Amino acid sequence: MNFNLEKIKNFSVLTIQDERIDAHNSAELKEYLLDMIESGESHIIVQLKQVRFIDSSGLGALLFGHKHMTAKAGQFALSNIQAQVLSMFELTRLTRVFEIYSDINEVLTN
Amino acid sequence: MNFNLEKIKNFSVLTIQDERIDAHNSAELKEYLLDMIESGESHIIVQLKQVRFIDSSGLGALLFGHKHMTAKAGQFALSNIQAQVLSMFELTRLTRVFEIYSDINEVLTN
Amino acid sequence: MCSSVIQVDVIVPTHTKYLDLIGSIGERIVKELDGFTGDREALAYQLNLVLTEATANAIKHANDTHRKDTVRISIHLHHDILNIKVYDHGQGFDLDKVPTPDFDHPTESGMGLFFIRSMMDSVTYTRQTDCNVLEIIKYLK
Amino acid sequence: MCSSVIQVDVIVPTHTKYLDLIGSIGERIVKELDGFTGDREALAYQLNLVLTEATANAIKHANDTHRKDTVRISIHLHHDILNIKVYDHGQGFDLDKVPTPDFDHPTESGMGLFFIRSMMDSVTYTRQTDCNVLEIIKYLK
Ligand SMILES: Nc1ncnc2c1ncn2[C@@H]1O[C@H](COP(=O)(O)OP(=O)(O)O)[C@@H](O)[C@H]1O
Ligand SMILES: Nc1ncnc2c1ncn2[C@@H]1O[C@H](COP(=O)(O)OP(=O)(O)O)[C@@H](O)[C@H]1O
Repeated sequence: MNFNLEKIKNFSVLTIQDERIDAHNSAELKEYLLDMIESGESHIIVQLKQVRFIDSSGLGALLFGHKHMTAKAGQFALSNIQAQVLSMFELTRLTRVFEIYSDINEVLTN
Repeated sequence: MNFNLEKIKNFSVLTIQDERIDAHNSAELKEYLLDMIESGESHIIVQLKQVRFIDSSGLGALLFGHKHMTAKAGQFALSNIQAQVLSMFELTRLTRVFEIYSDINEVLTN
Repeated sequence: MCSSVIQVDVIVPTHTKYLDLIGSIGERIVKELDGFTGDREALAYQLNLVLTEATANAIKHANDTHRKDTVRISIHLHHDILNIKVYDHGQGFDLDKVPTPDFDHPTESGMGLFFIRSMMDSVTYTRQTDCNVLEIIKYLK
Repeated sequence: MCSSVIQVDVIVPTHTKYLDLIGSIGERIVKELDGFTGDREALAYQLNLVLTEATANAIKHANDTHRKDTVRISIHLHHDILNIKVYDHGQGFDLDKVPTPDFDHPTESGMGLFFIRSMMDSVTYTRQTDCNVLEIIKYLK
């Protein structure tokens, strides 16, 4: 999986650079998120602008990140989710669980 | 097949708006070219910028246009051919038969 | 050869790297649907997802060392009926006993079959003598 | 099920509208090639073209009203060998008698098999009892 990690203000912005998150690369995403959290990041934004497709294991990986982060009282947000991908969050009611922003600047300027 | 026909100077510029020319739509291209020629167009440029794929019947349709036009002492040129598509012309030595321009402005400004 | 309009059979090694290929083929078939008046993009995504989830399950949950390590997926489109079959050689499972996810306490796994069931019209899992088949049907009209 | 790495079998109606689907599936398979060091984009185009030409021939030249009007294409990738088979139910033809195009006097048709032969490593056409098979092989290394 291709990631791009940027520090903007006090946020760690993780941009997923693959079009697809599925059972083939979701374990890698999980590990990457775990590494970030364990190395002390406390404000993570996962930018999904380039992601055209996510499956249940991809949602699972993001849920894993969310749970670990909130357990440490940190912030875990998602931004720029494409319409079809967003409908996966809606179908599983995960829109109620995640902090979701339509644009990354909404988080950064708050 | 989706075409766009524009008159620029004394040229009729036919832009193919499909990514693919194959046995499914080449007959339509042939007919369209025939109609243009029979209606008196004497300087035709076929712009292939958007064409990613051409098969033998597509080359055949263009050859048909070339033959009909030259029989009437008109001009028939091709422009903006993508690399992979151009290699089809090269393999069949059709680069020696057609008047080919890498950019349409080369023809228009001559 | 029956009168199926489109029939695609794919065999790939039991490796998650091929999920993308399987899903993409499903997505590509949606382009060929004549007279489908619904949301084509949504259907393309759904078919991609359903194939991905079903194939991933055959890879993850149905490993079998005695058989060749391949998974077979068949996609039939017959008029307005889309029929998907995913074959596995594992120990099988009881589809009726798979619970709906608890949306108030979401967990990292267990959402795959929920997606398949929500998006498609019929889902069955049958154990046959030499393999198990997950059969998924979607009516396109 | 043999030890083929990837096997895709497609059956479509004998209609040129499906050429794009067949070609696209071929193109998509190229993405899955492990360790192919050549020009992947060129190979993707070539596979798309070869499948398009071979399927178009089965549709154009091998109409048969007695059989079901479908065409079957199979694509096998076994290690570094790519094997394509296109089946038809027509009267058949003699591949060895198909001439190379006369490049000094180009004609509108007759370039399909030339492309297939130029781009692939082996092309054979055999008449079997119930169908004819055009078999195309490409060695990827
Ligand atoms: N092909 C299969 N063979 C055996 N068990 C399966 C198969 N498909 C699904 N299952 C069982 O059904 C459960 C639910 O599957 P699913 O909803 O896809 O979620 P997940 O795969 O994330 O657990 C799996 O955990 C597994 O126990
Ligand atoms: N599947 C087939 N069945 C019968 N004849 C065929 C078949 N494929 C090719 N041919 C014959 O071989 C000739 C050359 O084919 P090809 O090089 O593809 O050019 P084209 O299809 O443009 O004529 C065809 O004109 C046809 O007579």
